[in-house]
Amino acid sequence: MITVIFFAQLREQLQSDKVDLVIETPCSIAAIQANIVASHPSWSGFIEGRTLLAAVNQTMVTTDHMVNTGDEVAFFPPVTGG
Amino acid sequence: MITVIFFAQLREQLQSDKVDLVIETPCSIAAIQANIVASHPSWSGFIEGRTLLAAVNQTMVTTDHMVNTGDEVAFFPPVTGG
Amino acid sequence: MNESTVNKNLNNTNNPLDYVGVQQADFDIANEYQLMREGNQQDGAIVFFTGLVRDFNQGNDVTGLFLEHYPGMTEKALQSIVDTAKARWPINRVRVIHRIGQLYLSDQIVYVAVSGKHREASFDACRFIMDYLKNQAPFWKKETTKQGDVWVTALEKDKTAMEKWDKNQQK
Amino acid sequence: MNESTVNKNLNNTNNPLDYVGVQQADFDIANEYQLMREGNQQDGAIVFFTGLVRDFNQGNDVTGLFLEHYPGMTEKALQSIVDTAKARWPINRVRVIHRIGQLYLSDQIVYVAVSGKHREASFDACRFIMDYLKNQAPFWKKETTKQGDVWVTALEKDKTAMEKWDKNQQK
Repeated sequence: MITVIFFAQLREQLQSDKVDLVIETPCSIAAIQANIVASHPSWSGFIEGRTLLAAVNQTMVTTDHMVNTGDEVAFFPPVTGG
Repeated sequence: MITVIFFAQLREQLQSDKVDLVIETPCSIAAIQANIVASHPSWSGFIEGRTLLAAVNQTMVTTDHMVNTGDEVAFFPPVTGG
Repeated sequence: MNESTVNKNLNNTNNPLDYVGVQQADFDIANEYQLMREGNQQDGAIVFFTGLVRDFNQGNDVTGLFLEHYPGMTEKALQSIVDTAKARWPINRVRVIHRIGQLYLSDQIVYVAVSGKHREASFDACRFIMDYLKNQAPFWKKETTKQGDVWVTALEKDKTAMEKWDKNQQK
Repeated sequence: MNESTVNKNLNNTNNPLDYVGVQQADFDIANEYQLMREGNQQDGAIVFFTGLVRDFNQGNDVTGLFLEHYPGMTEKALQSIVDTAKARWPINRVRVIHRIGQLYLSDQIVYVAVSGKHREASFDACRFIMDYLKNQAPFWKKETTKQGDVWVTALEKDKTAMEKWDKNQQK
Protein backbone atom coordinates (compact mmCIF):
# COMPACT_ATOMS: atom_id res chain seq x y z
CA MET A 1 0.00 0.00 0.00
CA ILE A 2 1.13 3.53 -0.82
CA THR A 3 -0.13 6.70 0.86
CA VAL A 4 -0.06 9.87 -1.25
CA ILE A 5 -0.30 13.20 0.58
CA PHE A 6 -1.58 16.45 -0.95
CA PHE A 7 -0.70 20.07 -0.20
CA ALA A 8 -1.98 23.60 -0.71
CA GLN A 9 -4.39 24.37 -3.55
CA LEU A 10 -4.35 20.73 -4.67
CA ARG A 11 -5.54 19.59 -1.21
CA GLU A 12 -8.36 22.16 -1.36
CA GLN A 13 -9.35 21.14 -4.89
CA LEU A 14 -9.50 17.45 -3.94
CA GLN A 15 -11.01 18.24 -0.53
CA SER A 16 -8.66 15.57 0.79
CA ASP A 17 -5.21 15.68 2.35
CA LYS A 18 -4.22 12.12 1.42
CA VAL A 19 -5.28 8.92 -0.27
CA ASP A 20 -4.30 5.28 0.37
CA LEU A 21 -3.71 3.17 -2.73
CA VAL A 22 -3.58 -0.58 -3.19
CA ILE A 23 -0.93 -0.91 -5.90
CA GLU A 24 1.90 -3.29 -6.82
CA THR A 25 5.37 -1.87 -6.07
CA PRO A 26 7.77 -0.81 -7.42
CA CYS A 27 5.56 1.39 -9.58
CA SER A 28 6.07 4.73 -11.31
CA ILE A 29 4.60 8.09 -10.26
CA ALA A 30 2.64 7.96 -13.54
CA ALA A 31 1.12 4.60 -12.48
CA ILE A 32 0.17 6.13 -9.12
CA GLN A 33 -1.54 9.03 -10.91
CA ALA A 34 -3.49 6.58 -13.11
CA ASN A 35 -4.46 4.49 -10.08
CA ILE A 36 -5.79 7.53 -8.20
CA VAL A 37 -7.79 8.75 -11.18
CA ALA A 38 -9.25 5.24 -11.71
CA SER A 39 -10.78 5.34 -8.22
CA HIS A 40 -11.52 9.12 -8.23
CA PRO A 41 -12.46 10.05 -11.83
CA SER A 42 -13.45 13.60 -10.82
CA TRP A 43 -9.86 14.26 -9.69
CA SER A 44 -8.43 13.71 -13.18
CA GLY A 45 -7.97 17.38 -14.05
CA PHE A 46 -5.97 17.95 -10.87
CA ILE A 47 -3.98 14.71 -10.47
CA GLU A 48 -3.06 14.59 -14.15
CA GLY A 49 -2.65 18.39 -14.41
CA ARG A 50 0.31 19.68 -16.36
CA THR A 51 1.79 21.61 -13.42
CA LEU A 52 1.49 18.90 -10.74
CA LEU A 53 4.71 18.28 -8.84
CA ALA A 54 5.62 15.02 -7.12
CA ALA A 55 8.05 14.26 -4.32
CA VAL A 56 9.24 10.88 -3.06
CA ASN A 57 10.87 10.78 0.35
CA GLN A 58 10.83 14.59 0.34
CA THR A 59 12.79 15.02 -2.88
CA MET A 60 11.14 16.19 -6.10
CA VAL A 61 10.94 13.54 -8.82
CA THR A 62 9.70 13.17 -12.38
CA THR A 63 6.75 10.93 -13.31
CA ASP A 64 9.00 8.03 -14.36
CA HIS A 65 10.48 7.77 -10.86
CA MET A 66 9.91 4.31 -9.34
CA VAL A 67 8.22 4.17 -5.93
CA ASN A 68 8.74 1.37 -3.38
CA THR A 69 6.61 0.27 -0.43
CA GLY A 70 7.32 2.52 2.54
CA ASP A 71 8.24 5.52 0.41
CA GLU A 72 6.67 8.88 1.33
CA VAL A 73 4.84 10.16 -1.75
CA ALA A 74 3.45 13.69 -2.08
CA PHE A 75 1.70 15.61 -4.85
CA PHE A 76 1.47 19.40 -4.84
CA PRO A 77 1.16 22.48 -7.04
CA PRO A 78 4.17 24.60 -8.11
CA VAL A 79 5.76 26.13 -5.03
CA THR A 80 5.41 29.83 -4.23
CA GLY A 81 7.58 30.54 -1.20
CA GLY A 82 10.31 33.11 -0.77
CA MET B 1 46.54 79.56 -13.65
CA ILE B 2 45.45 75.99 -12.95
CA THR B 3 46.00 74.10 -9.70
CA VAL B 4 46.28 70.32 -9.98
CA ILE B 5 45.79 68.26 -6.80
CA PHE B 6 47.21 64.78 -6.21
CA PHE B 7 45.93 61.89 -4.10
CA ALA B 8 47.07 58.65 -2.49
CA GLN B 9 50.09 56.81 -3.86
CA LEU B 10 50.61 59.48 -6.54
CA ARG B 11 50.90 62.18 -3.85
CA GLU B 12 53.46 60.07 -2.01
CA GLN B 13 55.43 59.35 -5.18
CA LEU B 14 55.55 63.06 -6.08
CA GLN B 15 56.03 64.09 -2.43
CA SER B 16 53.61 66.88 -3.25
CA ASP B 17 49.85 67.30 -2.81
CA LYS B 18 49.40 69.91 -5.54
CA VAL B 19 51.09 71.99 -8.20
CA ASP B 20 50.23 75.42 -9.65
CA LEU B 21 50.63 75.76 -13.42
CA VAL B 22 50.91 78.83 -15.61
CA ILE B 23 49.13 77.65 -18.75
CA GLU B 24 46.83 79.11 -21.40
CA THR B 25 43.20 77.99 -21.05
CA PRO B 26 41.18 76.23 -22.33
CA CYS B 27 43.73 73.41 -22.49
CA SER B 28 43.47 69.63 -22.50
CA ILE B 29 44.37 67.29 -19.65
CA ALA B 30 47.17 65.99 -21.92
CA ALA B 31 48.56 69.53 -22.22
CA ILE B 32 48.46 69.87 -18.41
CA GLN B 33 50.40 66.60 -18.07
CA ALA B 34 53.03 67.85 -20.57
CA ASN B 35 53.27 71.19 -18.76
CA ILE B 36 53.84 69.49 -15.38
CA VAL B 37 56.48 67.15 -16.76
CA ALA B 38 58.27 70.10 -18.47
CA SER B 39 58.79 71.76 -15.09
CA HIS B 40 59.24 68.49 -13.11
CA PRO B 41 61.05 66.03 -15.42
CA SER B 42 61.48 63.45 -12.64
CA TRP B 43 57.69 63.16 -12.34
CA SER B 44 57.32 61.90 -15.90
CA GLY B 45 56.83 58.21 -15.01
CA PHE B 46 54.02 59.09 -12.61
CA ILE B 47 52.24 61.98 -14.36
CA GLU B 48 52.33 60.28 -17.74
CA GLY B 49 51.77 56.79 -16.27
CA ARG B 50 49.36 54.51 -18.11
CA THR B 51 47.03 54.11 -15.13
CA LEU B 52 46.77 57.77 -14.07
CA LEU B 53 43.19 58.99 -13.63
CA ALA B 54 42.07 62.59 -13.99
CA ALA B 55 39.03 64.41 -12.66
CA VAL B 56 37.78 67.88 -13.53
CA ASN B 57 35.30 69.48 -11.16
CA GLN B 58 35.08 66.14 -9.34
CA THR B 59 34.03 64.11 -12.37
CA MET B 60 36.40 61.66 -14.06
CA VAL B 61 37.51 62.73 -17.55
CA THR B 62 39.69 61.46 -20.37
CA THR B 63 42.93 63.20 -21.41
CA ASP B 64 41.26 65.08 -24.29
CA HIS B 65 38.91 66.86 -21.88
CA MET B 66 39.28 70.66 -22.07
CA VAL B 67 39.98 72.52 -18.84
CA ASN B 68 39.00 76.13 -18.17
CA THR B 69 40.31 78.66 -15.65
CA GLY B 70 38.68 78.03 -12.27
CA ASP B 71 38.15 74.32 -12.90
CA GLU B 72 39.17 71.92 -10.11
CA VAL B 73 41.69 69.46 -11.60
CA ALA B 74 42.87 66.30 -9.82
CA PHE B 75 45.19 63.44 -10.74
CA PHE B 76 45.15 60.14 -8.86
CA PRO B 77 45.83 56.40 -9.18
CA PRO B 78 43.10 53.83 -9.89
CA VAL B 79 40.62 53.81 -7.02
CA THR B 80 40.48 50.94 -4.49
CA GLY B 81 37.53 51.61 -2.21
CA GLY B 82 34.62 49.33 -1.38
CA MET C 1 20.68 7.71 -2.05
CA ASN C 2 18.96 10.95 -2.93
CA GLU C 3 20.56 14.09 -4.30
CA SER C 4 20.50 15.94 -1.01
CA THR C 5 22.50 13.22 0.73
CA VAL C 6 25.03 13.10 -2.07
CA ASN C 7 25.59 16.82 -1.82
CA LYS C 8 26.01 16.66 1.92
CA ASN C 9 28.62 13.93 1.70
CA LEU C 10 30.63 15.74 -0.96
CA ASN C 11 30.54 19.03 0.88
CA ASN C 12 33.34 19.39 3.39
CA THR C 13 33.03 23.15 3.76
CA ASN C 14 30.21 23.27 6.31
CA ASN C 15 30.60 26.01 8.87
CA PRO C 16 29.25 25.48 12.42
CA LEU C 17 27.46 28.83 12.06
CA ASP C 18 25.64 27.74 8.91
CA TYR C 19 21.91 27.48 9.54
CA VAL C 20 18.74 26.50 7.74
CA GLY C 21 15.54 27.15 9.64
CA VAL C 22 11.79 26.96 8.98
CA GLN C 23 9.87 28.72 11.72
CA GLN C 24 6.71 30.62 12.59
CA ALA C 25 8.61 33.17 14.72
CA ASP C 26 10.02 36.37 13.32
CA PHE C 27 13.80 36.74 13.00
CA ASP C 28 16.02 39.62 14.03
CA ILE C 29 18.38 41.01 11.39
CA ALA C 30 20.76 42.62 13.91
CA ASN C 31 21.20 39.28 15.63
CA GLU C 32 21.53 37.46 12.33
CA TYR C 33 24.11 39.93 11.02
CA GLN C 34 26.10 39.48 14.24
CA LEU C 35 26.19 35.72 13.60
CA MET C 36 27.70 36.36 10.17
CA ARG C 37 30.43 38.62 11.60
CA GLU C 38 31.42 37.29 15.02
CA GLY C 39 34.83 35.67 15.12
CA ASN C 40 35.04 36.16 11.36
CA GLN C 41 38.17 37.96 10.19
CA GLN C 42 38.50 36.12 6.90
CA ASP C 43 35.43 37.42 5.06
CA GLY C 44 35.37 40.72 3.19
CA ALA C 45 31.84 40.56 1.84
CA ILE C 46 28.42 39.80 3.30
CA VAL C 47 25.33 39.82 1.08
CA PHE C 48 21.92 39.42 2.47
CA PHE C 49 18.42 39.29 1.18
CA THR C 50 15.11 39.63 2.98
CA GLY C 51 11.71 39.02 1.45
CA LEU C 52 8.74 40.93 2.88
CA VAL C 53 4.95 40.79 2.55
CA ARG C 54 4.13 43.65 0.21
CA ASP C 55 0.81 45.39 -0.29
CA PHE C 56 0.15 44.57 -3.93
CA ASN C 57 0.76 41.28 -5.73
CA GLN C 58 -0.56 39.64 -8.88
CA GLY C 59 -3.25 42.25 -9.28
CA ASN C 60 -4.56 42.18 -5.73
CA ASP C 61 -4.43 44.44 -2.69
CA VAL C 62 -2.86 42.20 -0.08
CA THR C 63 -3.47 42.51 3.66
CA GLY C 64 -1.69 39.33 4.76
CA LEU C 65 -0.78 35.83 3.74
CA PHE C 66 -0.72 32.30 5.07
CA LEU C 67 2.37 30.25 4.33
CA GLU C 68 1.73 26.54 4.05
CA HIS C 69 4.70 24.17 3.89
CA TYR C 70 5.60 20.48 3.66
CA PRO C 71 7.18 19.77 7.07
CA GLY C 72 10.50 17.99 6.75
CA MET C 73 10.84 18.47 3.01
CA THR C 74 11.19 22.26 3.31
CA GLU C 75 14.28 21.94 5.54
CA LYS C 76 15.69 19.20 3.33
CA ALA C 77 15.15 21.19 0.13
CA LEU C 78 16.72 24.33 1.62
CA GLN C 79 19.72 22.37 2.92
CA SER C 80 20.23 20.80 -0.49
CA ILE C 81 20.17 24.24 -2.17
CA VAL C 82 22.68 25.60 0.35
CA ASP C 83 24.95 22.56 -0.15
CA THR C 84 24.86 23.07 -3.92
CA ALA C 85 25.77 26.76 -3.52
CA LYS C 86 28.65 25.91 -1.19
CA ALA C 87 30.00 23.35 -3.64
CA ARG C 88 29.82 25.87 -6.50
CA TRP C 89 31.23 29.07 -4.94
CA PRO C 90 34.07 29.85 -2.54
CA ILE C 91 31.84 31.12 0.26
CA ASN C 92 32.01 30.74 4.02
CA ARG C 93 28.92 31.18 6.21
CA VAL C 94 25.38 30.72 4.89
CA ARG C 95 22.19 31.27 6.88
CA VAL C 96 18.66 30.75 5.58
CA ILE C 97 15.41 31.29 7.49
CA HIS C 98 11.93 30.89 6.03
CA ARG C 99 8.81 31.66 8.02
CA ILE C 100 5.52 29.75 7.92
CA GLY C 101 1.96 30.35 9.10
CA GLN C 102 0.01 33.60 9.21
CA LEU C 103 1.92 36.74 8.21
CA TYR C 104 0.83 40.34 7.81
CA LEU C 105 1.74 43.35 5.67
CA SER C 106 5.47 44.26 5.85
CA ASP C 107 6.31 41.09 7.81
CA GLN C 108 9.60 39.38 7.06
CA ILE C 109 9.13 36.13 5.12
CA VAL C 110 12.58 34.90 4.20
CA TYR C 111 16.22 35.65 4.97
CA VAL C 112 19.33 34.50 3.11
CA ALA C 113 22.82 35.62 4.13
CA VAL C 114 26.13 34.62 2.56
CA SER C 115 29.63 35.65 3.57
CA GLY C 116 32.85 35.15 1.66
CA LYS C 117 36.22 36.65 0.91
CA HIS C 118 34.98 38.42 -2.22
CA ARG C 119 31.73 40.07 -3.21
CA GLU C 120 31.24 38.23 -6.53
CA ALA C 121 30.78 34.78 -4.97
CA SER C 122 28.66 36.13 -2.09
CA PHE C 123 26.32 37.94 -4.50
CA ASP C 124 26.06 34.95 -6.83
CA ALA C 125 25.45 32.42 -4.05
CA CYS C 126 22.83 34.56 -2.25
CA ARG C 127 20.88 35.08 -5.45
CA PHE C 128 21.26 31.44 -6.50
CA ILE C 129 19.80 30.31 -3.17
CA MET C 130 16.80 32.62 -3.58
CA ASP C 131 16.23 31.58 -7.21
CA TYR C 132 16.28 27.88 -6.29
CA LEU C 133 14.24 28.38 -3.11
CA LYS C 134 11.51 30.01 -5.23
CA ASN C 135 11.29 26.89 -7.41
CA GLN C 136 12.26 23.95 -5.22
CA ALA C 137 11.35 24.59 -1.59
CA PRO C 138 7.79 23.37 -0.85
CA PHE C 139 6.13 26.51 0.48
CA TRP C 140 2.81 27.84 -0.77
CA LYS C 141 1.39 31.30 -0.20
CA LYS C 142 -2.30 32.00 0.19
CA GLU C 143 -2.87 35.72 0.20
CA THR C 144 -5.59 37.51 2.11
CA THR C 145 -6.95 40.15 -0.25
CA LYS C 146 -9.98 42.39 -0.42
CA GLN C 147 -11.25 40.01 -3.09
CA GLY C 148 -10.94 37.02 -0.72
CA ASP C 149 -8.21 34.43 -0.14
CA VAL C 150 -6.14 33.69 -3.23
CA TRP C 151 -3.41 31.09 -3.79
CA VAL C 152 -0.36 32.78 -5.29
CA THR C 153 0.48 31.58 -8.79
CA ALA C 154 3.99 30.34 -9.56
CA LEU C 155 5.58 32.62 -12.16
CA GLU C 156 7.46 31.73 -15.31
CA LYS C 157 10.04 34.44 -14.53
CA ASP C 158 11.07 32.56 -11.37
CA LYS C 159 11.63 29.38 -13.38
CA THR C 160 13.65 31.35 -15.94
CA ALA C 161 15.73 32.89 -13.15
CA MET C 162 16.64 29.43 -11.87
CA GLU C 163 17.41 28.02 -15.30
CA LYS C 164 19.84 30.84 -16.05
CA TRP C 165 22.24 29.37 -13.47
CA ASP C 166 22.56 26.20 -15.57
CA LYS C 167 23.49 28.17 -18.68
CA ASN C 168 26.06 30.18 -16.72
CA GLN C 169 27.74 27.02 -15.49
CA GLN C 170 28.17 25.74 -19.04
CA LYS C 171 30.00 28.88 -20.21
CA MET D 1 26.75 70.46 -17.22
CA ASN D 2 28.48 67.36 -15.95
CA GLU D 3 27.18 63.82 -16.03
CA SER D 4 26.19 63.71 -12.37
CA THR D 5 23.97 66.76 -12.72
CA VAL D 6 22.33 65.38 -15.84
CA ASN D 7 21.50 62.14 -14.04
CA LYS D 8 20.06 64.00 -11.09
CA ASN D 9 17.79 66.07 -13.30
CA LEU D 10 16.51 63.08 -15.22
CA ASN D 11 15.83 61.07 -12.09
CA ASN D 12 12.41 61.74 -10.65
CA THR D 13 12.29 58.65 -8.44
CA ASN D 14 14.29 59.95 -5.48
CA ASN D 15 13.02 58.74 -2.15
CA PRO D 16 13.38 60.96 0.95
CA LEU D 17 14.96 57.98 2.73
CA ASP D 18 17.66 57.58 0.05
CA TYR D 19 21.07 58.35 1.48
CA VAL D 20 24.67 58.61 0.36
CA GLY D 21 27.19 59.15 3.15
CA VAL D 22 30.97 59.29 3.51
CA GLN D 23 31.95 59.17 7.16
CA GLN D 24 34.61 58.13 9.64
CA ALA D 25 32.04 56.77 12.11
CA ASP D 26 30.84 53.19 12.07
CA PHE D 27 27.29 52.44 10.97
CA ASP D 28 24.67 50.24 12.59
CA ILE D 29 23.03 47.61 10.39
CA ALA D 30 19.96 47.21 12.61
CA ASN D 31 19.29 50.93 12.35
CA GLU D 32 19.99 50.95 8.63
CA TYR D 33 17.70 47.97 8.01
CA GLN D 34 14.95 49.75 9.96
CA LEU D 35 15.30 52.74 7.62
CA MET D 36 14.73 50.45 4.64
CA ARG D 37 11.58 48.95 6.17
CA GLU D 38 9.80 51.66 8.12
CA GLY D 39 6.60 52.89 6.53
CA ASN D 40 7.38 50.69 3.55
CA GLN D 41 4.57 48.36 2.56
CA GLN D 42 5.27 48.38 -1.15
CA ASP D 43 8.63 46.58 -1.25
CA GLY D 44 8.95 42.80 -1.25
CA ALA D 45 12.73 42.55 -1.49
CA ILE D 46 15.67 44.14 0.30
CA VAL D 47 19.23 43.29 -0.72
CA PHE D 48 22.18 44.53 1.19
CA PHE D 49 25.89 44.29 1.00
CA THR D 50 28.54 45.06 3.57
CA GLY D 51 32.27 45.11 2.91
CA LEU D 52 34.59 44.31 5.83
CA VAL D 53 38.34 44.57 6.51
CA ARG D 54 39.59 41.00 6.13
CA ASP D 55 42.77 39.48 7.44
CA PHE D 56 44.45 38.56 4.18
CA ASN D 57 44.59 40.53 0.93
CA GLN D 58 46.82 40.60 -2.14
CA GLY D 59 49.35 38.28 -0.51
CA ASN D 60 49.64 40.11 2.81
CA ASP D 61 48.51 39.54 6.38
CA VAL D 62 46.46 42.64 7.08
CA THR D 63 45.99 44.19 10.54
CA GLY D 64 44.22 47.37 9.48
CA LEU D 65 43.85 49.90 6.71
CA PHE D 66 43.67 53.63 6.14
CA LEU D 67 41.04 54.87 3.71
CA GLU D 68 41.99 58.06 1.89
CA HIS D 69 39.35 59.84 -0.18
CA TYR D 70 38.78 62.90 -2.36
CA PRO D 71 36.41 65.03 -0.26
CA GLY D 72 33.43 66.20 -2.29
CA MET D 73 34.09 63.98 -5.26
CA THR D 74 33.39 60.79 -3.32
CA GLU D 75 29.87 61.89 -2.43
CA LYS D 76 29.30 63.16 -5.97
CA ALA D 77 30.54 59.92 -7.57
CA LEU D 78 28.42 57.76 -5.24
CA GLN D 79 25.33 59.90 -5.90
CA SER D 80 25.88 59.63 -9.64
CA ILE D 81 26.15 55.82 -9.41
CA VAL D 82 22.95 55.64 -7.33
CA ASP D 83 21.13 57.91 -9.81
CA THR D 84 22.21 55.68 -12.69
CA ALA D 85 20.98 52.56 -10.86
CA LYS D 86 17.63 54.22 -10.08
CA ALA D 87 17.19 55.22 -13.72
CA ARG D 88 17.97 51.67 -14.88
CA TRP D 89 15.98 49.49 -12.46
CA PRO D 90 12.52 49.73 -10.83
CA ILE D 91 13.83 50.08 -7.28
CA ASN D 92 12.65 52.18 -4.36
CA ARG D 93 15.00 53.05 -1.47
CA VAL D 94 18.78 53.08 -1.84
CA ARG D 95 21.25 53.74 0.97
CA VAL D 96 25.05 53.84 0.58
CA ILE D 97 27.61 54.51 3.33
CA HIS D 98 31.38 54.42 2.84
CA ARG D 99 33.77 54.89 5.74
CA ILE D 100 37.08 56.78 5.62
CA GLY D 101 40.15 57.06 7.87
CA GLN D 102 41.77 54.38 10.03
CA LEU D 103 39.99 51.03 10.16
CA TYR D 104 40.90 47.75 11.82
CA LEU D 105 40.40 44.05 11.20
CA SER D 106 36.72 43.04 10.76
CA ASP D 107 35.58 46.68 10.69
CA GLN D 108 32.76 47.61 8.37
CA ILE D 109 33.95 49.58 5.32
CA VAL D 110 30.97 49.97 3.04
CA TYR D 111 27.22 49.41 3.06
CA VAL D 112 24.82 49.33 0.10
CA ALA D 113 21.12 48.59 0.55
CA VAL D 114 18.44 48.49 -2.14
CA SER D 115 14.73 47.82 -1.75
CA GLY D 116 12.22 47.14 -4.47
CA LYS D 117 9.05 45.25 -5.30
CA HIS D 118 10.98 42.30 -6.75
CA ARG D 119 14.27 40.62 -5.93
CA GLU D 120 15.76 40.68 -9.43
CA ALA D 121 16.02 44.48 -9.64
CA SER D 122 17.16 44.81 -6.02
CA PHE D 123 19.96 42.25 -6.54
CA ASP D 124 21.05 43.79 -9.84
CA ALA D 125 21.06 47.36 -8.55
CA CYS D 126 22.93 46.53 -5.32
CA ARG D 127 25.64 44.68 -7.22
CA PHE D 128 25.80 47.37 -9.93
CA ILE D 129 26.36 50.04 -7.28
CA MET D 130 29.21 48.03 -5.71
CA ASP D 131 30.80 47.26 -9.09
CA TYR D 132 30.77 50.93 -10.08
CA LEU D 133 31.82 52.15 -6.64
CA LYS D 134 34.89 49.90 -6.90
CA ASN D 135 35.92 51.64 -10.14
CA GLN D 136 34.59 55.17 -9.96
CA ALA D 137 34.43 56.39 -6.37
CA PRO D 138 37.73 58.08 -5.37
CA PHE D 139 38.74 56.06 -2.31
CA TRP D 140 42.19 54.54 -1.84
CA LYS D 141 43.15 51.86 0.67
CA LYS D 142 46.54 51.71 2.33
CA GLU D 143 46.82 48.47 4.24
CA THR D 144 48.80 48.00 7.44
CA THR D 145 50.57 44.66 7.07
CA LYS D 146 53.37 42.82 8.83
CA GLN D 147 55.48 43.76 5.80
CA GLY D 148 54.74 47.48 6.29
CA ASP D 149 52.14 49.83 4.81
CA VAL D 150 51.04 48.87 1.31
CA TRP D 151 48.77 50.70 -1.13
CA VAL D 152 46.13 48.28 -2.41
CA THR D 153 46.37 47.62 -6.16
CA ALA D 154 43.28 48.09 -8.33
CA LEU D 155 42.30 44.74 -9.85
CA GLU D 156 41.41 43.92 -13.44
CA LYS D 157 38.52 41.72 -12.19
CA ASP D 158 36.83 44.78 -10.71
CA LYS D 159 37.05 46.59 -14.05
CA THR D 160 35.67 43.51 -15.82
CA ALA D 161 32.80 43.32 -13.30
CA MET D 162 31.82 46.91 -14.12
CA GLU D 163 32.12 46.48 -17.88
CA LYS D 164 29.79 43.46 -17.82
CA TRP D 165 26.90 45.82 -17.01
CA ASP D 166 27.39 47.58 -20.36
CA LYS D 167 27.19 44.33 -22.27
CA ASN D 168 24.04 43.34 -20.38
CA GLN D 169 22.33 46.57 -21.33
CA GLN D 170 23.02 46.00 -25.00
CA LYS D 171 21.33 42.58 -25.03
